[in-house]
Amino acid sequence: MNELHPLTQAVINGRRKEVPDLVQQCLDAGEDAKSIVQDRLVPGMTVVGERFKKNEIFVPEMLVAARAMKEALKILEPLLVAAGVRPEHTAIIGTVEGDLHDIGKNLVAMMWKGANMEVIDLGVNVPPAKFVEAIAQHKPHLVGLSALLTTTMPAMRTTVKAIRDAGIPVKIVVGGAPITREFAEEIGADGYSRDAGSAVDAALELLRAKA
Amino acid sequence: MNELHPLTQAVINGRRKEVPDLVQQCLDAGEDAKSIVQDRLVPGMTVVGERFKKNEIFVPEMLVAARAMKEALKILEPLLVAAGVRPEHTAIIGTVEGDLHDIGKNLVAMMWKGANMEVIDLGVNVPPAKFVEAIAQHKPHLVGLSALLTTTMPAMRTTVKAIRDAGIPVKIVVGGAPITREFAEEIGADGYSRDAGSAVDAALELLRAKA
Amino acid sequence: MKYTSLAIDDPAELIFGVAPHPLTTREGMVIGGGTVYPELNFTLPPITIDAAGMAEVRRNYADIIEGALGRAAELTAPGVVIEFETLPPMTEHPEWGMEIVNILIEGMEREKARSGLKSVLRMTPNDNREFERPPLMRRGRYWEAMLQLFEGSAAAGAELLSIESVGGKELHDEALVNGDLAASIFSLCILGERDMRFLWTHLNDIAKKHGVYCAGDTACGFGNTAMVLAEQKMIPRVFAAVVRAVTAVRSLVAYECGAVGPGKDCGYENPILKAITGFPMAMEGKTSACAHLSPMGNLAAATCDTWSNESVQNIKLLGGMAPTCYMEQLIYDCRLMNCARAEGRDSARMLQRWLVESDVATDPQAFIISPESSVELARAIVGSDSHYHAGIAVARKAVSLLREANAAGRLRIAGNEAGWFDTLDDTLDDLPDSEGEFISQQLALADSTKFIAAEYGLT
Amino acid sequence: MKYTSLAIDDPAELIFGVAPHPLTTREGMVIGGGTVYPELNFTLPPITIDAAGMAEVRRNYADIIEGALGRAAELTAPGVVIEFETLPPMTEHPEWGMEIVNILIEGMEREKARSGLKSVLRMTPNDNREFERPPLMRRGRYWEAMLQLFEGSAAAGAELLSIESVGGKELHDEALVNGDLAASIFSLCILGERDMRFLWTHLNDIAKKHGVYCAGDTACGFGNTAMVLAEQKMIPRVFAAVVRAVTAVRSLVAYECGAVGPGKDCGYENPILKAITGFPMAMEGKTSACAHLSPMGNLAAATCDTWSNESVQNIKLLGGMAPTCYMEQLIYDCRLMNCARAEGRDSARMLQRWLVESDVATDPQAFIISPESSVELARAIVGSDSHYHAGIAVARKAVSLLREANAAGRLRIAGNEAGWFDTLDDTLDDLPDSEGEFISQQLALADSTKFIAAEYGLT
Ligand code: B12
Ligand code: B12
Ligand code: SF4
Ligand code: SF4
Ligand SMILES: [Zn+2]
Ligand SMILES: [Zn+2]
Ligand SMILES: [Zn+2]
Repeated sequence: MNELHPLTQAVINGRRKEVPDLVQQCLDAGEDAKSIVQDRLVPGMTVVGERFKKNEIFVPEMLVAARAMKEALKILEPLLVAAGVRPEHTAIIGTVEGDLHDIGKNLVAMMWKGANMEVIDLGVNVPPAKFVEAIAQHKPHLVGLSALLTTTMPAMRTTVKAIRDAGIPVKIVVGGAPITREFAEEIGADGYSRDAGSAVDAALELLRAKA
Repeated sequence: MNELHPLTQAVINGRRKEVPDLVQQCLDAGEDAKSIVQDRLVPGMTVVGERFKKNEIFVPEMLVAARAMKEALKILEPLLVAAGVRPEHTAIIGTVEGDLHDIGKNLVAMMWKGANMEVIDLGVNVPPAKFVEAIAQHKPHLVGLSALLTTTMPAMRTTVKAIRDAGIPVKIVVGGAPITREFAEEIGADGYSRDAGSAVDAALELLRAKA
Repeated sequence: MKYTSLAIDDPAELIFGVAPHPLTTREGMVIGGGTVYPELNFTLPPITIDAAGMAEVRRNYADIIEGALGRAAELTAPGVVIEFETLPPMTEHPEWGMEIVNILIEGMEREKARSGLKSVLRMTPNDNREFERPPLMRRGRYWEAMLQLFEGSAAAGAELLSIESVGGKELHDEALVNGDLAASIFSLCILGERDMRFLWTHLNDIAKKHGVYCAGDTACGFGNTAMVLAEQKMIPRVFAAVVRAVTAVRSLVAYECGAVGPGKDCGYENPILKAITGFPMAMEGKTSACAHLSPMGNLAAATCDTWSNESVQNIKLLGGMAPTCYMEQLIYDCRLMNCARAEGRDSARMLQRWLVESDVATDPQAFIISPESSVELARAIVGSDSHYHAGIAVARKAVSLLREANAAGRLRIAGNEAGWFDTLDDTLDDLPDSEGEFISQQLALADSTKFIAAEYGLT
Repeated sequence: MKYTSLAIDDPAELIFGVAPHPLTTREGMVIGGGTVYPELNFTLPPITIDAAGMAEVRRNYADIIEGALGRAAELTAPGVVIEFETLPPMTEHPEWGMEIVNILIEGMEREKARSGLKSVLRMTPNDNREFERPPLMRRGRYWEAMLQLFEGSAAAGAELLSIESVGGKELHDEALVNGDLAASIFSLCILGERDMRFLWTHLNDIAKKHGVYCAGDTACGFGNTAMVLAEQKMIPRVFAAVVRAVTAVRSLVAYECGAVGPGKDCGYENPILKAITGFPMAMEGKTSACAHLSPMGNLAAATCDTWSNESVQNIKLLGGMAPTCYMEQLIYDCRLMNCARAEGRDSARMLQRWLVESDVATDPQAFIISPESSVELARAIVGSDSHYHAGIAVARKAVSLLREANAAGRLRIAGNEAGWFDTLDDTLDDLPDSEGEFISQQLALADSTKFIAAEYGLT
């Protein structure tokens, strides 16, 4: 395996405290904020994501890495904003109306963030109108809907319909324990994934298709 | 309980051999064929049907009664035909394409016959076109479709559609182990029943609604 | 009769997990060698199987095998039997059936490589011969396609061959709803026996050629149809129980032609066959409630070597896809039996007894396949000189066992069923001793539009 | 602490079917008195619950109760517990919940009249307080509506009151995904304890008023969330196992406030509570695979007094509607346990042992609720002087039991989990002895947008 950059390694190991110095070193060495994110941080989270997928580590370890990455972003974000750089993709995510389950949704949000997407989390029990409103406001590339109750699956259908009716072009990906690929197709979603690991692939696939 | 007519009683007890004489006595006493059917035979089968529904007797006993009734009809049918009398209702029944299960369908046919319907049984593995053809030919009031396989449920949908597309007004009732009321509604059937006992009620209800 | 004595004559030895003649798979699972294995069977949710739908069909089977084996590995199952029972179009178009066989075998190999999980495929092409009516039993496109699928799957690595063959069934449904035991014996012991012999001789050739096993058949379309009809209160339970006893005579023929087990799950007659042949048997009971309700949910496990769920659609339950959930349930059932067995013979025997006591008094069909009854019924069969006589003998034995148990209060029988004992005995008394005479009688009564005598070698 | 000693201190006596303090229902079912009863729970297929949809909702519940009880009667169950766990709109609109309660009670009475089947209704309104975020725990429309539904159903004849209360959960999900044991103890033993005491004091008043029983609560949103996350490999199993042990401290509070069992099915901490209180407990395991997979499918049965399927949608399986199929499976599971019990103490003890041996070595969560571990953990709790200290003590005990078992090879732990023992012990070592200090620490760390300290009587 290739030698990894110390910053990448620090993210992987979740050594949060070392991160600010390492970021500073990169900046001092003339790397720009965008390439630090893309070439140092994201590869770290990718390794972590892979390890998680292979069941080598657990979510707590992954969150430690995510927090280390956040530490870096704290420094880099003002620079990115100043340079007019935004994460390549924006996503909105939420649990549909009537449903309070959010652990699964939160994990998906975390994975998406790890893949360097900007994620706006609308929380739980989100009415269709609120999704539509947020889409109009943030113009995301992707919307993620979560439902864990069989009795809120109809609300997922209603939400997809409301978004389509609003006429804003956006890819919708759905998930949650009772959701199947068939149901996703039936209600007109663009994508489905059965767990957080594959949620990143599902999102990237849709975003590529779009591009 | 009221004293039952000896012919009615013979049907109930399945005493087939006594039936011809008893029918002859009725005819000799001036009863016409139609009223013998309606007032002597059908009430017998109704009692048998009730006993069956209450789990007092089994199908074999019910079939013995049905055979006794058939014995009577053998004598009465020519008279009915001569007088231009037909059973009040005609039904067509069959198992849908791809499906060979027929015990359930046969029991429903038997129960419908017991309720004095004329029943044309198209057998098993019946393609939609054959149903449509038979409907055009026999002009039934009712069509019964049976399916026992989850993988022939789509064929049931196709069959209902073919019948509707053909534009002949007829009531469709469906059944079989994997069929639910929801599915029946979804594919546009008029009725559903979950067992042979209630299949008669389901049929009569639809036929009354029609009348 | 090939078998003239019993392989197991002590009911205590007619027990789960152990068979006198165990069977070893290529990967080293020893069925009947001391471990009960889960046997999973599954089917499609409501979708159409045609050329256009095959992509979805494939996806279903791929998901099923991945999910179910993944769970089996997590629960460290000692090995699993996967049964692929085809749906009609998959036998009619053997190339479709083979696509799925390959998907399953690939899935099994992948899991083996990942986690070391052992598994073996039981291939059960469905018997389409009835699609023509009256059916051609020994020729025609349905027969050809079916053999082709057997051959292809044996070559592809399906190590256990099974079928739920339909020979004789054309007349049996009628026999059941009429409560006609004579016609039932004709269907099972005359027509069924001849068809089984013809069919299984062919299957044995295929198995030999590819170095795989003939596992076994089931008189499902007879005995289980009776059971379901009895469960629905359409026919008396005592009649269904006697029919079950007679089905053993038909299913036995597979073993006479070279099958070595494990007998097919839905053959509730299997305990009788295990006593006769000593081969391991699949059974199903409470954990096949997904496929049909049963009056012997525990008792059926008392003698099993693999434990099956019979069939479950690939639909989503709250806990996961249904085949995965049922895999879990089967594994826990097996773990319990294997724990008792691990503690020794006496412990296993104790659990066997509870499994039996759980149901034996509650239903005549349960009673009839208890280890005790099974051994007696088996004895009636091996003591007969022909399949016809075996059918009569086992039916007579069944009636008398039921009668005695009822009289002794060891069995609960509904009030409207008791009269059936005399009816059944009368029927048996009236049967001629001569098989030829019986055949002539029945041929005269049978609906000739429904079956072709020549297809059974009768004329 | 109300309980300072154990009701059961011998693991052999912590066994299915028998509790030191059994409970007798109006119809004479004696739960914990020697018979294990099936407990059926069910839910809707995908449909909307609103005023327009209520006709279909009603039809579903009417069909469920008719089908499932009909089957229970056919299988001559000695009695059944029916659990009605509401879905959110049914608690939000208590009049909808009450419609269903009445449908169920009518169905139960009808079956009783028809076949004599005994049954009892466990009413479990779901806890909607979280719908407001941060939640109001002691007031507001969700609280009012919930109490109204409890009151109404007790009056209508629901004899067992239960809930899966959520107090403390606002912070616990976060604790789980962070693997943060300190935050977990804060959620369970500080926040949870206070909310339970408030809530169950109210429920006890309702129960007394209507002459019904407070049955019990479960830390489902804590312990089962951990279990599901561990099953999905999101968090380590050893961590989930330690959290399970701590949940017992929270669930205990219901009994301190007057509950008498049977404890709620999904409370896998129930064996610990049975050891402490001597009240009967519901459990669920392999036959709740329809609702969630489980690493202790058999072991969970070792100590149960009612045996549950947790939840199944009213969808059609090949064998019938799913609730009916699951009723059958539960009944056979219970029959086996009751057979062993009927043979006497030693036999029951033997089956209990196999149920335990089946799973105990395969998973830390199974290990932690085995009768042996449960008694030890129970002892750690009753030996403590406060719920906070009990939480620490039971967690410490759990870690040490797991560590020893792993070292002795009596328990298999995945390679990437072993490091967690030290992490957990370190966390426990760092906890202050003073509850007040702990509370201040945790309040400082907690996300104040997520919960309102005053709703727990903390300020
Ligand atoms: C934890 C839990 C709870 C917790 C919720 C905590 C929380 N903050 O979320 C609590 C205790 C509060 C709870 C409450 C209830 N619950 Co609950 N709950 C569960 C449980 C045990 C686990 C869910 C979970 O978090 N899983 C772990 C996560 C990681 O998995 P996940 O959610 O499936 O998410 C993964 C994927 O689905 C996917 N995914 C999820 N969302 C999305 C979105 C996108 C865009 C994508 C791409 C992917 C994706 O990726 C995720 C990560 O891999 C399930 C059981 C089960 N088998 O699922 C029941 C379950 C969902 N609950 C159920 C019920 C009935 C309820 C209650 C109604 C209980 C009651 N009567 O009081 C209430 C309802 C509250 C409400 N209004 O929503 C039932 C649902 C039955 C039904 N009819 O549908 C279940 C199935 C339990 C059961 N077996 O009966 N529950
Ligand atoms: C008997 C039986 C057979 C017999 C059929 C005999 C016959 N002549 O019908 C045989 C052995 C031939 C057979 C074959 C097969 N079967 Co089959 N069979 C059954 C079984 C055990 C019982 C069906 C039955 O007769 N029940 C008794 C009758 C009285 O009940 P019923 O059919 O439900 O009918 C009642 C009601 O549904 C209703 N009703 C029925 N029709 C109608 C119509 C109307 C208009 C109305 C109002 C009401 C109504 O009233 C009836 C009387 O109360 C079921 C199991 C089950 N749980 O149902 C499987 C079952 C239906 N078979 C199954 C399968 C898979 C098969 C095979 C494909 C097996 C194989 N792999 O070889 C083949 C397919 C053959 C084919 N192409 O159709 C599966 C279906 C799985 C799936 N994917 O859907 C089942 C569910 C078994 C299982 N548990 O897996 N089978
Ligand atoms: S009932 Fe079951 S076992 Fe019998 S033919 Fe049908 S699928 Fe096969
Ligand atoms: S997981 Fe089961 S037990 Fe727990 S809250 Fe949800 S429904 Fe209730
Ligand atoms: Zn079968
Ligand atoms: Zn089968
Ligand atoms: Zn629960």
